[in-house]
Amino acid sequence: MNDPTAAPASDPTVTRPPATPQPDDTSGESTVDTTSTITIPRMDPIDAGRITASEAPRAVITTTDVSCYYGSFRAVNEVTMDIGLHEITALIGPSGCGKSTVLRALNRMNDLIPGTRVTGTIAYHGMDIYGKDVDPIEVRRRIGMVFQKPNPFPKSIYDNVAYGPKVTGMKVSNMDDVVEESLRGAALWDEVKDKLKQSAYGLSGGQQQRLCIARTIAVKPEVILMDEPCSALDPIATSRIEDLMMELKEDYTIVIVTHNMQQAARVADRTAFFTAEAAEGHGDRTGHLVEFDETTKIFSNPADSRTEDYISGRFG
Amino acid sequence: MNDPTAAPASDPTVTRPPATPQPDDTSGESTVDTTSTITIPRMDPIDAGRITASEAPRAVITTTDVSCYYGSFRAVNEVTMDIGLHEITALIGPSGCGKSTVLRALNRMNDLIPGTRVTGTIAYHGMDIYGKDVDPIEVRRRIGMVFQKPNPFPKSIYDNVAYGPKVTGMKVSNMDDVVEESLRGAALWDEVKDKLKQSAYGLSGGQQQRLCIARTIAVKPEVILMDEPCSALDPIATSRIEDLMMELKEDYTIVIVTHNMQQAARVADRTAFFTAEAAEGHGDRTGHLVEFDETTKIFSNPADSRTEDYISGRFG
Amino acid sequence: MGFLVVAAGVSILTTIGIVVSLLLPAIQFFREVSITEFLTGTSWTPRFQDPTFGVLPLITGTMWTTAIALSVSIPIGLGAAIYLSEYASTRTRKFFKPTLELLAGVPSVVYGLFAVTFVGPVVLKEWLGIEVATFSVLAAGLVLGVMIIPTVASLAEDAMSAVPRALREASYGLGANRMRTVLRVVFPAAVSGIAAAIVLGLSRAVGETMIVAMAAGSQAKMVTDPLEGGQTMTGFIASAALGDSVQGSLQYNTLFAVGLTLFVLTLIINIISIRLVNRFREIY
Amino acid sequence: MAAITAEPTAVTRPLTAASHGERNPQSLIFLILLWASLAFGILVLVVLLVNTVLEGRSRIDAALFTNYTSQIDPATAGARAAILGTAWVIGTTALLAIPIGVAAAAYLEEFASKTSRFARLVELNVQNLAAVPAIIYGMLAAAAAVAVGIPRNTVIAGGLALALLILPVVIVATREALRAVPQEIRQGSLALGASPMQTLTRQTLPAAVPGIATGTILALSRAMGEAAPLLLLGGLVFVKFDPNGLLSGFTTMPIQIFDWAGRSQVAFQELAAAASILLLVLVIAMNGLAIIIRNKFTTGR
Amino acid sequence: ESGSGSTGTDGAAALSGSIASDGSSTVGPLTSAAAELFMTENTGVQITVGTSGTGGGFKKFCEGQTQLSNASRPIKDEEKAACAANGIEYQEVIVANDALTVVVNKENDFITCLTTKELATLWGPEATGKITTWNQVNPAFPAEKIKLYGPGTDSGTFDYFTDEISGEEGASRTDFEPSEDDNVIVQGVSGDKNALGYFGFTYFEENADKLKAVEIDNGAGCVAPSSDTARDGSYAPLARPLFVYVDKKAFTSNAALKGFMNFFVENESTIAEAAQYIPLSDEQKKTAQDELAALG
Ligand SMILES: Nc1ncnc2c1ncn2[C@@H]1O[C@H](COP(=O)(O)OP(=O)(O)OP(=O)(O)O)[C@@H](O)[C@H]1O
Ligand SMILES: Nc1ncnc2c1ncn2[C@@H]1O[C@H](COP(=O)(O)OP(=O)(O)OP(=O)(O)O)[C@@H](O)[C@H]1O
Ligand SMILES: [Mg+2]
Ligand SMILES: [Mg+2]
Ligand SMILES: O=P([O-])([O-])[O-]
Repeated sequence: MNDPTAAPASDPTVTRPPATPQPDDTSGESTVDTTSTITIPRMDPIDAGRITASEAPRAVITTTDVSCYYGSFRAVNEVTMDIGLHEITALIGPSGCGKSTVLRALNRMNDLIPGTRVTGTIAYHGMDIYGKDVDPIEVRRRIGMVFQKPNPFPKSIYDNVAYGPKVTGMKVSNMDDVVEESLRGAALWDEVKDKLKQSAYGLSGGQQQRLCIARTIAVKPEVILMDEPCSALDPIATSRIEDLMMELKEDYTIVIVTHNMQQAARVADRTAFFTAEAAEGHGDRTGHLVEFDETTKIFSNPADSRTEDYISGRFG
Repeated sequence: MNDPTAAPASDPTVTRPPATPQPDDTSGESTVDTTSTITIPRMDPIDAGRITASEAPRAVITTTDVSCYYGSFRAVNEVTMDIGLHEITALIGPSGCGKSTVLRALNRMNDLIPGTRVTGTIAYHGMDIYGKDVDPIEVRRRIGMVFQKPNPFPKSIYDNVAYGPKVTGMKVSNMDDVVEESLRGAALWDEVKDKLKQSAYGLSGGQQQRLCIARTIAVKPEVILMDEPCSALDPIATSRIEDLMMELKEDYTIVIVTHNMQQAARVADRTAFFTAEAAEGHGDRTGHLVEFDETTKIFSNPADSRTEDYISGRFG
Repeated sequence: MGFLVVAAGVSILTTIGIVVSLLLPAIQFFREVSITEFLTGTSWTPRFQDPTFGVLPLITGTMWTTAIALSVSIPIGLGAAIYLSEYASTRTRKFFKPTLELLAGVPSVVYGLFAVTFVGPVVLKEWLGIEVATFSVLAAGLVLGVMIIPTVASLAEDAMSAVPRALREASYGLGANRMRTVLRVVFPAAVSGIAAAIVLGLSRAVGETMIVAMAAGSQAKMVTDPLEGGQTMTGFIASAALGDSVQGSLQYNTLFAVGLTLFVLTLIINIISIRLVNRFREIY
Repeated sequence: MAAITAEPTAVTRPLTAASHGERNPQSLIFLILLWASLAFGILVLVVLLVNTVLEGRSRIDAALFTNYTSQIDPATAGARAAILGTAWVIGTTALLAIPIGVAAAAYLEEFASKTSRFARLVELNVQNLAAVPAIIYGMLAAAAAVAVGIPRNTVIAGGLALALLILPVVIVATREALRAVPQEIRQGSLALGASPMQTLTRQTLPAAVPGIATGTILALSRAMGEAAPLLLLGGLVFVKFDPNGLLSGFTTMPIQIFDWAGRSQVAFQELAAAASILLLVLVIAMNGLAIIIRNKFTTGR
Repeated sequence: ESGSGSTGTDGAAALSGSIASDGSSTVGPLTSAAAELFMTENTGVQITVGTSGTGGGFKKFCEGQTQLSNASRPIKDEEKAACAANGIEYQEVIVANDALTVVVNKENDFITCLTTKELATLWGPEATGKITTWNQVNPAFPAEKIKLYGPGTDSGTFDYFTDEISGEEGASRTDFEPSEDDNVIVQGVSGDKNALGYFGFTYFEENADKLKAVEIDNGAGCVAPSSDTARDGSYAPLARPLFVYVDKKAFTSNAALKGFMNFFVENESTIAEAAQYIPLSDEQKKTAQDELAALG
């Protein structure tokens, strides 16, 4: 840990032989049987080509050697990890290490930033989501997203929730029911049921964030990505959202980025620690996955000294 | 702690009787004997009108009931604290609680944002820095500032350091000496002595930040304010800056804002914990000082449960 | 989506249209008049009995009005820009910026009228005692300069506002006052944007028609004295358009030769300006 | 914790203004110069307005609006045909420029990849077209009219010239307005599975309307004051009728002013000034409207 | 360009249709005045009057863009050819008289009369760049700088003046301020003590308070321009007739055009007076009426 400029690939603590071929997820084709899911083989994280959490459950999303670029700048280098079904997976790490970038790669939200590029494979139930025939819109419908700053639309509360079902052309017999159900799911119904027609901007920050969650579950996704969903909220609102996440994981798979390590420790089943190290010479720092394991393991007995340094607050 | 919307003033844990008059710092006049300084009386933080750290040294800056406004929005409410001479004082708290706002009020950097207003009194060696005849430029020269993102000028390294002495009209017999001395003071000399004429933009982030510190000490201030000076840096650079701070405090008084509690614990003599609670109804949150004490006390035995919650990562 | 692409394509069609509609008659023109004569000749009498086709008189006319206009609009425009971006309160800026921008909104015929009936005879002659001709390059240039003040000011202000707050704060944090911060940090950092502002002002000045057509005079001659009249490229096009020529005649094609010259000139100026703008965008 | 060494503070100088402060002579002179620059611009504007009003105020009357121009009797002549002609031409301009401009901007801002050659070409074109002198657009529209075989001095040709003239401005303004729409709104929509086109029409464009309106109104007000391109269309004619269609002949306010200003009788000069007042009022009103929309938009957010 | 409504000069039933005219800036105001009076009675008729100059007008006329062309000189051979090439047949109609007037600044105290020879010296093509001070024109004049204004090369006035003075149409010095816009000449000459310019009599009459008309000596003594001297021919060689050329085909097919032309000639004296022109003599008017009648 004395040379911060060392390229991640030459880092001695994580050796990464060429990735072992994975079934179904390297071909770039998406005509695979949609019902098949992959069980991640158990492997020792250090020795294996694939950094996986031990005791891995069935994977919903698997990433293999995923690197993300903004133009010519490689923001994240070769991330290989699996997102377990009905689990909460936390991504932690210092600012700029690429947590958000990785998260957004998982449902192709990065497509929207011009010049971005993703290499490697991200498979959702074994289907390459960057495959040729894949419709990113469908990917995003199945893998929803909640953002750091609550971002309700400048519309009524009702319209915010109804928007998703409408634009995705969901068959809805009664929109009112969908709205109510979603708001209940986000533990917001009681607070807003009397002002559904009012502007969403009138809600408090925490309520707005729950509205965004309601909006997301209205389109019935399978996975929900959350990018620091509580960092703009106060303690009470934060703990409400955390409670909500624990409830939601019964029905959904959740990936959350947080800079609050205690939050990760409280809610996550598995935690991935990322960091970014400066390349030789000038400022560009490339993020990479240092360690990915069960949350208790990461916080009590991390395998990498950088993880330990970060957890114990020595930087970040 | 169940009602996040309670106005800070009615918070039961911090009772604040009308401020005990302080010598020299309430009049708004600055014709006070300029040699006088104030020693902070030792008081129990809970009982006293003034929240002070115990074992207080001589104060360089004292703030009394300072509230900061952006337009009509009160960002920070009634902060009363003292900055001890040749100490490092850390301001911590969740995002948006007003740490930066308070810090910038201390050297009138807030003046530059249109619509800002500061009420209450901030006294520097007993002189009200918002007094009628006070020149904010002189205030900023004596109370320097280092920012979150390294912000060197698009000039050479040399010119960056020489800029302050030049524009403040400092009598300088040999600018080269001033530049060398300042760069040595910021532990940067050895790394840049051969490329003084090169652009500062060619330096790494950590070097740039030390350059900014060198630039600040070149004008020989008494106090240095630092707003999250390491949050954009990697661990190595961070620890260099932390070491530097420990050296600098021999000659300077330092106030640092950090979101890294461990950093506060490592470097600060005293720590102030701020938080922001949402006002009734809508999103505006007003920040206020919850607790201010010796760092060891804050981290081992905080008087306020919110401090404890924050320290232990229950929110933020 | 198809509509969006087609709409975007309109701009390309426009450029092609301009090039074609200028180039075809201009080619005809250059069949009869050598490019050398056109570009180096100092006499411009295309519509007289023994026509001459040296475009330099029109170019000197344009250069004079443009130079005078810039000598007004650069100092005034930059001064106003610095004031608005660095000194004015939000309130002041909110009032003065749009007010100043009205200067660019005043129709150019109104300016033309103002130049002929007021600036020339009253301001220059009566108040300042300058013996200007009824139609003078000076009066036209001055009013043209007033018109482009906001062009220069606005883009220069944008460039200065684009200088990151962090740089200003660094400077103030070191105890620099406003003037020094402006002159030593903001201005140098914004210099390419400011240059772009000036270049944009330049291209406006070169292309403006009505003011010069109404106030600068219509005699194409090598301008040496700004107190006298002179004709600019745009002035020629406008006056030639008022009288009419048979399509295909040499005189008719003259119009397009000058139009093409004007187009190419502004194109060159604009390319320079785009370069400059891109450069200042790159920095931050 | 480190021991506290409370050394006595050195003698502290007062914080009052020193020579390098904000109020030293240099700074004051600099400030005065800046202030004078701004004042000069405003002063010229005021003089121009006052001068025009003094000259034209006697002819600000009902006849100015209801009567046609007259050869014989300038005292009762009016700008009716020019006012209606302006309305027709500017209306045509708006109908051509706004949909095309907004669509082009939406394409560039929301869909085109920065690396696409077509997008880069379009962008370069827009930048270049913005600097093309107005009079060139007149030449283009004249050529276009001849090419399709309609007379040049028609509302449609005038509208086309002005629409092409302001198209770059509309595109730039729309792009800026779209850019000002928070990315979060788009992301929120897309993350719900809305298509980019749905996101554009349901979220982004509605949110950008105030900005688009501001830019477009300013562009139209500029077009309204433009005379040069219309002169190239043979627009300087004596028109004493209301335009009644896209192929109708027309005159506009600036052309009428140019025409009147070119006549020697004092009564025509006054008429020119009166029409200038009218045109200035329109321009100022449109600018004001644009500012109101902009302010409402920025404070409302 | 089609007209409808009942024909006839009585104007009992209102006409409708549109008429495009262009051409001489000297004649333009007269046609505009006629159109104005005509259109108050026939509100359905739209008449546009452009002022591109006689030459410019004929170009459009012979391309079929206009149905009427105002001219301050007769049509030239090459213009006839252009019309013929496009199958445009026309009828020349005299509509007023003009005295081409040479004007100087009101304060000019050395010029009251110029001989045609002096005018030739002043305006001839050889004068370009050489004749620059007044004493070169006449040694009795002061050595002041000459400033000249005149109509643009597309104007009939320019053609007529150069023809009469230099002996060849279009033969003129080139270093003067040319303008199709006669007010530019008014402004120019009234603004400069040593300036001289020339244009139609009407413009002088309108600006008699700012300008001084120069008497012309054609060998028979100095004659000032006026209605009388123009009509009786004593204001030589600069007195001239003014014309309107009408498209024959349009005349017969467009009732509005026919109505307008008949109205124009019928009320010629009223129109000329209103527009401050020199009206036709009875004889001239008779000829014009006959010519129109012959068109059908
Ligand atoms: N749109 C973009 N264009 C270019 N570079 C980007 C962009 N977004 C992010 N980056 C860069 O990519 C790297 C990773 O950014 P990312 O936002 O993923 O970090 P993060 O771990 O989420 O940080 P934070 O905790 O601050 O949110 C950073 O260096 C950042 O500067
Ligand atoms: N220029 C400004 N105008 C208006 N409001 C502002 C401005 N700057 C800060 N605020 C608001 O003031 C409050 C305090 O902000 P401040 O930046 O001081 O917080 P902070 O504690 O430093 O947060 P962080 O840790 O995110 O830097 C916040 O609500 C913020 O939105
Ligand atoms: Mg992030
Ligand atoms: Mg802060
Ligand atoms: O406009 P003219 O009468 O001189 O042709």
